[in-house]
Order: sequence, then structure tokens, then C-alpha cells
Amino acid sequence: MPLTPELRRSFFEQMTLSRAFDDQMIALYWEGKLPIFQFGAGPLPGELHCSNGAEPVGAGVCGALSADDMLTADHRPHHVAVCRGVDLDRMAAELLGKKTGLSQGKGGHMHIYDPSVNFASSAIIAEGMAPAAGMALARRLQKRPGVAVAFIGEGAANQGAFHETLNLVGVMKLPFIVVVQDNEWGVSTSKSESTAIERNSDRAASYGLAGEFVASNDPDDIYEATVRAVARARAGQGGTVLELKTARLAGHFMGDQQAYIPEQMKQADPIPLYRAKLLRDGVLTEAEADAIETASKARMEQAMQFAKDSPYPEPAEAFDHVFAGGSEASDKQEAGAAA
Amino acid sequence: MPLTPELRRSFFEQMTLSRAFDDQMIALYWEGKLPIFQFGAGPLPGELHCSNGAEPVGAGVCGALSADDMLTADHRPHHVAVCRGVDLDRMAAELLGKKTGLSQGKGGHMHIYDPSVNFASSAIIAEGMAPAAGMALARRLQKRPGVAVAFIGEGAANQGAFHETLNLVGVMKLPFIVVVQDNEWGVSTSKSESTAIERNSDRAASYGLAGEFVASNDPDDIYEATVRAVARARAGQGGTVLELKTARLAGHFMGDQQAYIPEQMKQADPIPLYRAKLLRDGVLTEAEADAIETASKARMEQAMQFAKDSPYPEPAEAFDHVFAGGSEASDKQEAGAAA
Amino acid sequence: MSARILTMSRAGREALDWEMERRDDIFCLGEDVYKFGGIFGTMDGFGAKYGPERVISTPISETGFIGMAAGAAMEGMHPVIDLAYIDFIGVCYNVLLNTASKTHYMSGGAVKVPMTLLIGTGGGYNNAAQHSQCLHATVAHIPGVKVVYPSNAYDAKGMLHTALRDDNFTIFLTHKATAGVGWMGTPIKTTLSEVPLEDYTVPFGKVKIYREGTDVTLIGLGMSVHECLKAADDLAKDGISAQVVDLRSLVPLDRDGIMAAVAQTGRLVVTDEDYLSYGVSGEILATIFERDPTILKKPPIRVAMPDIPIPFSRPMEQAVLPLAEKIAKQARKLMA
Amino acid sequence: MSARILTMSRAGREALDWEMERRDDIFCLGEDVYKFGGIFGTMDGFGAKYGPERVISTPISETGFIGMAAGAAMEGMHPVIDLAYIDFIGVCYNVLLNTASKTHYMSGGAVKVPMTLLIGTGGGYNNAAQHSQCLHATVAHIPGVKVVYPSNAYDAKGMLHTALRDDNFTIFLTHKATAGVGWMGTPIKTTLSEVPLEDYTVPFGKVKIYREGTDVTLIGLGMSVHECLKAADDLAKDGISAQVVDLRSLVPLDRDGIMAAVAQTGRLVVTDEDYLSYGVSGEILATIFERDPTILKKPPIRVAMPDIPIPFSRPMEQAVLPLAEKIAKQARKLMA
Ligand SMILES: Cc1ncc(C[n+]2csc(CCOP(=O)(O)OP(=O)(O)O)c2C)c(N)n1
Ligand SMILES: Cc1ncc(C[n+]2csc(CCOP(=O)(O)OP(=O)(O)O)c2C)c(N)n1
Ligand SMILES: [Mg+2]
Ligand SMILES: [Mg+2]
Repeated sequence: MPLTPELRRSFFEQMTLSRAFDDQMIALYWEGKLPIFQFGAGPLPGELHCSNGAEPVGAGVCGALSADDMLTADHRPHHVAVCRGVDLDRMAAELLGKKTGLSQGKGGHMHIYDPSVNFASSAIIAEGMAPAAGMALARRLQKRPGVAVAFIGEGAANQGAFHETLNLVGVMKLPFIVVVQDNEWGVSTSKSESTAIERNSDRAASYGLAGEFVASNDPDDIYEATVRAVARARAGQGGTVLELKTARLAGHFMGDQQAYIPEQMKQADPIPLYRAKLLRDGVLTEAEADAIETASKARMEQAMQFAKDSPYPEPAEAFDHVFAGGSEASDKQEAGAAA
Repeated sequence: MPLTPELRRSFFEQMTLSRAFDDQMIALYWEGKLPIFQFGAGPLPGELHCSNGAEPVGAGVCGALSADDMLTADHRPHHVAVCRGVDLDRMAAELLGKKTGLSQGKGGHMHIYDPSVNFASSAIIAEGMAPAAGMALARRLQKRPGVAVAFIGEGAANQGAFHETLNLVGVMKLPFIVVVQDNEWGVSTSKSESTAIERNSDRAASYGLAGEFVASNDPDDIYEATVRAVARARAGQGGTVLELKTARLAGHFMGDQQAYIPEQMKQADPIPLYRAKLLRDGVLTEAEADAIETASKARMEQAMQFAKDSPYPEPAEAFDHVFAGGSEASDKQEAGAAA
Repeated sequence: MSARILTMSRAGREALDWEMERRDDIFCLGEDVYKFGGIFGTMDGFGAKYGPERVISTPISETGFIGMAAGAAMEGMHPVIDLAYIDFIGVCYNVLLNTASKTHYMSGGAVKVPMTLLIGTGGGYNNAAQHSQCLHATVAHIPGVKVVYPSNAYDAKGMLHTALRDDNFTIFLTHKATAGVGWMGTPIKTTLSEVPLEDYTVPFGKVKIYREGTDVTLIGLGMSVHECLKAADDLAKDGISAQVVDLRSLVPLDRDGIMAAVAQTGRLVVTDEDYLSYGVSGEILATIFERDPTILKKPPIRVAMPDIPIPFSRPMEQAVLPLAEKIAKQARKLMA
Repeated sequence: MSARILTMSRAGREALDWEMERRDDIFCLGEDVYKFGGIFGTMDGFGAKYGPERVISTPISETGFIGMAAGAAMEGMHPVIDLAYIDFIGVCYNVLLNTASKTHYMSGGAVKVPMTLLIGTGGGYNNAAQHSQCLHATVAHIPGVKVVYPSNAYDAKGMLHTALRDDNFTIFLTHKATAGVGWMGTPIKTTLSEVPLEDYTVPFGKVKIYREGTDVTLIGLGMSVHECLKAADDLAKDGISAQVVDLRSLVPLDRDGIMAAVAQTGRLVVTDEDYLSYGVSGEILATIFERDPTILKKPPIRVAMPDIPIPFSRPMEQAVLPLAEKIAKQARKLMA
């Protein structure tokens, strides 16, 4: 699909919706955590890694994928999930630990699963790489189409799973893309401190894969690079390491003061930049852009309301879903803490 | 040091000594294992991975190292150990599980340690990579010289530890060399089946390291490539991925029938080739070459005799060396199997 | 239908072959499985029969290929993975600990991960500290994975059918000495069974009473079951009647079955080739202690691998393994 | 000399600082340690004080940098590694299981691996299944590694001095809720102690009696010690005198100390935030059962994390944690 005005408008819609998701979650996160900060307090407890600044990645990559394709994301999954079309209400409810959440409150924000749109995420660095490749293999065996896309951070590219998976993808010529989101930081460690070379896309050569690098954090450019990678994958030409320069505007997680970031490394917000670009290109008027931003916020308010209004799971539900088809954990409940 | 005739003669000495080690161990290995094969039977039990064919790697690389340098080898350590000058008697005794062995019988052939020549080995694939890099780091912190050299197989280059370690070496600019011994096989799996690209030395670019490839399985060429890598390391120019084409003439381990190796992939024995070369170059006469081979066999026979004549450890010695400075395992002995 | 005497290796192979013939969702992967058929020959000849698409020899990349298996399982396949030695879990433990075992739960039941991981355990053949471990307690301590451990051919086939039809991640352990493969010498008699030709399942979570007895209960798993049987033979010479119980399954664990068996004799020796502390032997004792210690006439005794790395040399290794002689000695103590 | 009330975090930091000031062989490494000072602030300010050569922020390559630490230790250094969450052991387990723990043994004592691995454990703050585990039994099951687990500031400092002066690989665990770091809220009172300014060591392998009591013994480790203390307060209101025992050290395990403590009350509740099965609680019960079950008047009770992945949502997580209320309830059962 060419980069039509409709598509670009939808990128803007998705980016603003993703931003609304994060902004509203951030606001809620601080409830109950001030003046004394504590991960476990308030209506949205636990660690929270927001995607502010990375929305172009979600919009641009997901825009180039089809319903068949399979995605795995990492500890920072919101932008990908929102742009993939994961059920917004149930995702919001999951972050709040509610019964109506995607995982009925068992997963939280680092464990977002929505099989209806082939979306999964997990919290161990680079953990999603190999499963994504396996999903691609499954489809080949099933003679069903589908490209697998693993989203990781630039910090994750130094984890062993990155290497092992990419070599397997190369050997098996799997339809696979790893999206390396280079936001310059892995917690407080800069890419240059952690990575021996400048670009992970250059590492593609180690595996006989294609490497592409997009420097702009602009969804149009990301889209077009992804379209090329997807085309290669569908044509049986193998995998791609797609490295995308992006931004991390809300710290590593909530509570990160980011004192370690020097002034010259402060990052630009891609949403106003893209808005200005679309206005410049005549794709949107000021009024249309405002309307989209307003609609995104409203949609997210609705999801937040759904989440807040939903009940918590019953304590005993903790024992469900240990195993598919009935939990053999039951004998242990008696002996254990549930007593 | 230039490639002098003396040095080349010493390569031949070491290669033949290493071969004598393996040949005599192989002969002993089959004692007690025929007609019914069983890993655990006979005077030399357990798995045995011999180095036949890889001697040029041991001779050429070790010839370029100095006493300061540190080596880690893998499950196939004999050729490196012999060429490094690990105590031959005690190594032989270790393979036989004797009290006089390097590890007093606790290690066996995959766990050869001789700190007096900075030699270590271990049996999990790619396990020696990161420790070698750490040894190099220790020396830097101690302001003592020393290059670390990790010996692995080409199969190990697809293990996560390879990637993580090389990136760390690149970031920290450590004096480190990984010697990738490409014998074309990882058990029954050929390099082309396991590795997405032809040469692991090309993977050096992923880590800002130098990559060198030597195709000849000739100790002279290996020596010279190693000299270059060592010079870079000592000059603070960082690490090298040194891939060496070599041979595996005695199967993966004893008992491997190697039916999976097609005729055209049969490998040449480097020892007669090197002998012929030295004769051609006038470095050795026939008589001298014969004398060296005879001396090597005799030296190994002596080591074998030492090993055979040595006593086994006492059963209760199993409980020693669990911890340095006294074993807290003792309270468990009482409760456990030692009862 | 007719039955034959088979090794565990051949029996397991039959189950996998039966399922693969009938189901497209099963495929095999692991190092050297295409040419070598897996460490226990469970996939012997499958390369030729099913082709390289369904019998995949992988690089030495355990995190990669077991992680891929988990992903394929999430996408509707049932992968069967060969991980030769349990000592290698160190390089792929995250897939076991956090991915394959927890995804079903973390997704609130939305995602299933049906896969079977075949792993060899144990020592006794002088393969030293990094190739002789059992570590079954390590994997059984992970919530969300079933861990089974047949010790004879009949169970091997039936439990593998069960695993392959289960919608969960199952770790299927086999002690190397029990499998009946070439490189371990003549198969141990008590591992061989009459195995029906047709398919059948053996349910997880039930202990098996290998031998009835009235004086003392010997509990084992994997190879130690066979050491218990040997010990029982020896004890019989002294007129001591030993019951031998095979745990067979660590998750789920048949706590009721253990209680019932032990209650029949009132004396207990638990054997385990895995390290003593924080392991299976402790869990068995704890279960009895918390449920009803009065079923025992005397304090129970554990015969397990001490908490030491496994030594290479034969005299040392033999001294620390939970062998029949030691088991019989402890049983005699209980009878004194 | 004078002492101050410190958190575990500050106390641990003092020990490490003292040793680093005096010894060249110690250096620190881990993710973000240079700028952030480690998950518990044990290296807080060390970046500025000791420089990037001795306080090394690493890439997210746990197999790489912990393996490097092991190699540096073999070459005469004593690395101190920060591995924030024990849930991450999955990506570096081989270094723990096979390298750092076994090299001394496999080399017949020729090679030493002195290193200290600091790891955070535990949940209770809604961080879900991959960031809330304890897994202390998993690491304690490995032979060749010492595993210690202070639960208060005094022990944190003294045991860290001990670890840093030990020639072996020590895993030094701290439950996140006990450390007294900013992101976990107000420090728990019972984790704070008077901490001497000077250096001192606390030996490994000795239980600590936190509170004397005559009716029932509550055994815990890490965070569950503090839940036991809370339970003991509550029980006191009913006139029940509860003794609270902190294991402090899993390897070596003070089996004699456990026996002596439990014998004083004859009633036992063992608490553990790690998964119930194949863990610490079983080992404690087994030890008493095999040594002398008659020291107990009633069967012991375990209050542990059930064998399930840890749920994110607060009502579910709170329900499965071994909290004071549950502990007190079980203790009352024993008194009934
Ligand atoms: C194996 C592992 N190690 C460490 C962590 C802790 N951790 C969580 S996010 C993170 C930084 C990740 O950086 P990057 O991959 O660049 O992603 P970003 O946070 O920048 O999106 C770290 C170290 C983890 N979750 N898993
Ligand atoms: C992590 C791990 N996986 C698997 C093995 C089993 N194994 C031992 S040697 C070997 C093949 C190694 O091939 P390569 O690295 O090329 O060395 P070579 O044997 O050819 O010298 C395998 C798979 C192991 N020891 N460790
Ligand atoms: Mg990043
Ligand atoms: Mg090889």
C-alpha cells in the first residue's frame, strides 16, 4: 500500500491515541505515590515503562503489517499494542489489574497478550525474539501466511537471544523482522556505552539478513522501510534487522529522574513534528489535527473509565490458568499460602 | 618472533606430541568397551573428544603467545593443552581419573586446568568465552600484561555467549582473541547447516573487532595470523575473531561412526602435510622428522605409564574442594549419600 | 493386541511416531536430531521418514531454538524438543523459567504453549560435573510446567502420548542409564517392559508401585527406582520385604499416593540422584511430616547425591551416587 | 565506636565501600551501576568515587558480564556483581550453575573463584510474574555456591564483609522490600538496625533468633522474617509467645541451629515467599523429620508462595503472599 494521505492520517490518529494512553496512565500512576514514592502503591502499581516518543515506531511498522502478521513486544509495549489495534479498554483494564483486563489482571503492563490481533509481550530483555521466529516457523509448517515482527530496544541487541535468533532466522530463511528501537538509552546506559558499533542494522550481515536504518523517527519513513522488509519476508527472501532511531521522552520508567541525560541529548517529541509535517503537506488542517487529538484523548478517557469501573478479580482466581485444561496447582494450594 | 626453522620444528614436535596423546588415549579408551560399548566402562571412562586433525591450531596459536597470556579451551582441549605446555603426566593422569591428575581426578578430559600455564577448559559450549574476557579485564585492572585467548568450535559461534562476550570485548577494548576452530562439524551438523554465513571472522565487524581467516590448517599460517592478532591486542587495538579452518579426524567423540560425512568432505591429516612441507623446506630431514615422531610417542608413553601407575583418589576425597578454605558440604554428607 | 518387550528408547519413539503420523501440529527440533534421532533415539529414523521440515537439526543455540519452539506452540503447533543433557539448561533457562511456563498464566489463559521438552539426566558413567547432573528439582520448582520422569518402557510410551496430547509445556525427563541406548551398555532389565502396539496414555501425577512390600518403602525416581529395586532384591535375602515406589511425575506430584504407599510399611527411605538439599527428597519428607508423621514408625532416611559437584573419577563418583548398597544399608537400619 | 540506625542498603554500601577503599582486587559491575549505584544503592556514589574502571556499567549481557566476572575472579580479582532481579537468572544461569560454582571443584582446588553476586528477590509490589520471584531455592540447590540472605541492616553489612573476604562464589540475596530504597516506600522498621561504624563480619551458616518465644517457632528468610515478626506481635495479643528465626544463610544451612530453636517451642510454622514445592520450606521440614521429629508436638505447617506464577493484580498477589495474617492463623491452629 502506498503512503496515502489516509494512511498518514491514521498514523497521526494512532500516535495521538498511543500518547493519550501513556499520558493518562502516567497521571493515574502518581495517584497514591506522592509524597512517598512506592512502586506498589496506588491504583496503577508496579513498574511502568511508557512509550512517549516512540509512537512513530508503532504507527509506521504496524501500518505496514497485515492481520496475519505476528508481533512480540517488550517491557515497553504500549505504542505497539495501541497501533496494532489491541483492545484498548481491556488493555487499560489490564494495567489497572482488573478482571476485564486482557489477562484478567494476571499480566499487568509488561505482559500484554491479545491473540485476536496476534500480539504478545514479555518483560525479560530480548525474550520475545525467539518466540517470534518460532511463530513464523509455525506458519510455514501450517502453510499459512504471516511475517513475525519482534520489537526490542537497542539495549536488547547485546543479549544472546538476539544473536541466536537471528542466526536461526538466517539459516531457516524465516519471514522475520526484528525492529530495534534505538532510543539511545537502556535505563541510564547510552548506546555508545553498551554497543561496540554504531548501528545494529549493520549486524544483519552476520546472519545473511538485510539491514535497514531509519534515522528520522518519522512514521512515513518507518512505514516505507517496513514495507520493504515485509515484502522481502513475504517473497521468501528472509529476514531484516530494522533499526529505528526513536525517542524516550518519559524516562526509563516512572520515577526515573533522568539526571544522567545531558542537555545536548534531549530528544524531540515526534508528535508535534509529524503534525506540522502533515499540516505542511496539506494532509490535515489545524482543525482536523485538533479534532484527532481530542478524539484520541476522549477515546482513551473512555477506556480509562471502563478500566476504573471494572471490578478486581477475586483473590482465589490467582489459582486459575496455571495450566490449560484444569489446574494441578490445587493440591499445592492446600499445603501452601492459600490456607 | 619470526617464523624461524626452530619455531617450525617446535610446531612439528608439538603437533606430534598432541597426536601421540590422542592416539594413545584412543587406544586405551577402547579397553573394556568392546564388544559392548558403554561410556562408563574401562580405564578411561566418560565421553572422549579427541583433537586429531586440529593440532596445527594448538601449535600455531600457542607458538605466538607468551607465558603471561591466558587460555580457555572447550570440550576438545587436548591439542591446545599439549601445545600450551600443560603438564603432560598430570593431564594424562587426569583423563584416567587418578589422584596425580591435574584436578586429582575430579575433572576428567573436559575439565583441564593448569594455572601454572594459565590454562583452563570447560564443557558447556561457548562457556569459556566470557571468563577469558574477564581474565583480560583482571589483568588490565591489575596493570599486568596478558592477552586472553578463548578457543571454541565453529558450532559455538552460534551460542549467545559468543555475541555477548564479543560485544563486551569491543566496548571495553579488551586484549582478547577468540579462536574459532572451524572443523566443519558440530557433532553431525555441518557449518552450512548451522551458520547463516560462511565465515565467523566476518562477524567481527558486528563488534568493532578485527577478523582474520586462515584456510590452510597449517601452523605457519596460523602462527602468523595469531602474531598479528596478539600485536593488536597488546597495542590496545582490541580484539580479534580468528577463524581457522581445521580438521576433525577422529569423529565428534569416541563411538561416533561418522556415517553422515560424505566422501567429498573427508578431511586431510595436517601432520603428514606439515612434515612434507618441512622436509621440502629443508627444515627437517626424514631422519629428524622420524626422530621427533618417535620421541613424541615415547614421551607420551611415559606420561601414560605415569598415569597408569598412579593411584585412584580415595572415595571420600569427593567431598574435598567443594569450597575453598574448608568444605561446608560436610553437614550434607551425613544426611546424604555418603552415609 | 500384541505387545513386545521394548527399551524406553524404542517405546518413546513409538509414541512420538504414532502421534506424528496422525497429526500435523507435531514437529521435532534439537541438535543433531535429523541425522542422530535425538539423544535417546526418540526420533530415530524420523529424518528420513518425516523430512527436514518436521525434524529440524538446529545450531547450538538452545535459547534460540527452545524459544522458537515456545513461539511455534503459541501459534498452534506442538513442538517436541530434544535437549540432550539437563546440564545445558543453564544456557536456555529463561525460556523454561519465564516464557514457556508462564505465558499461559500471564495471558490469563488466552495463550497456550503446548510443547514437550525431552531431556536426559544423570550420571554414573564418569562424565563429570557438567554432564552428569539430574537437576530435576530445579525444573520442578518452576510453576507452570509439568515435569514427568518415566523409568520403564511402558510408562515412557504412555506418558509421552499423554504429554503430546496435553495443552501445556511438559518437561519429559529420562535418566540416561535407563533409556536402553547403545552408548550406555546393556539395558537395565527393570527398565524393559511389555509394550502394547497400540497407543495408550499413562496419566501424570500418579505414583507407580513397582514392587509390593510390607516392611519398608523405598521411593525413587528415574534411575534411583532401579537402584531401589536392586536394594529390594538384596533386602529380600534377609527376609525384609521392601515396597518400591516410583514417583514418575514431579509436577503434578501424587502426594496422596505417597501417603498411601508409605502408610503400608511405616518405614521410608527416599532416594534421589539429584542434589540433596532443596530438592525432591526434602519435598517428600515434608509432605509426610505436615500431613501425618504418625504413619512412620521411625524417622525417614534420605539417600541422595550430596551437595557437591559430581566428580569424574570412578571411585569418587560411585561413592556419592545413591546406589543399591547404600539404600539397602539404610533400610536395614530402619528395620533394626 | 559509635553506631547509627541504617537501612540495609546503606549498611551494605558501607561494607563494600570499606573493602574497596582498602583493596585493589574488588571492582563492581552490572547494568547501570556507574550512574545508579546498583538496584539497592550498594554502590551508590561509587562511580564518582572509584571511577569507571572499578565501577563498570555493562550492556544488558548477563551471560557476558557475569561470565567475565568469573574469569576475573579466577585471575585474582574479587568482582562484585549487581544483578537487579533474580528473575533474570534465566539468561545467565549457566555461569551460576556450571562455571562460577564448579570450577574450584573441577580443578581439584587449583582455581579459586572469589566473587559476590548481589541479587534482589521478591514481590509484593505488583510487578508481576517476571519481576517478583524469589527463586532462592533454585540457586541454593547448586553445589559449590554459598547463598546468604540477610534481612536487616546489621547482618547486611556484616555478611557482605564476610562475602567479600571469602574465597568462594557467594550469592548475596536481598528481598527488595527489605532494603530500604526509595522506590519501595518507607523502610520496614524491623529491617533497620544499629550499625557499627567500623567493619565487622557476620559468619555464614548461623540462624538468628530475632525474637525469643516459648509457644511456637516461626521460621522465615528475607522478607518473610518481617512477616513473621508482625505475626508474632499479633499472636502476643492472644498471649501466644512466638519465637522468630531468620535462616539468614541457605548454603551453608544451619541445621543444628534450626533443631535447637524448634526444640524450644515444639511447634513450627515455616514461611517462604519462594514457591512451595522443592524449596526451602521442604528442606527445613525434612531436616527435622529425619533428625528428630519428636521435638515437635504437632505436625509443622508451611506458609509459602503456592506453585503458581505470581499474579499482577493486587487482590490476587496479596492473597498468595505469605503474609503475617496467614502466618498468625496457622500458628493459632498449632496452639488450638
Ligand atoms: C535479561 C534482563 N536484564 C535486565 C532487565 C532489566 N531491564 C528492563 S528494561 C532495561 C533496559 C532496556 O533497554 P532497551 O532494550 O534499550 O529498551 P528501552 O527501555 O530503551 O525501551 C533493563 C536493563 C530485564 N528486564 N531483563
Ligand atoms: C550448551 C551446550 N549445548 C550442547 C552441548 C553438546 N555438545 C558438545 S560438543 C558439541 C558440538 C560442538 O561443536 P563445535 O563447537 O564445532 O566443536 P567441535 O566439537 O567441532 O570441536 C555439542 C553440541 C554442550 N556441551 N553445551
Ligand atoms: Mg533503549
Ligand atoms: Mg566443529
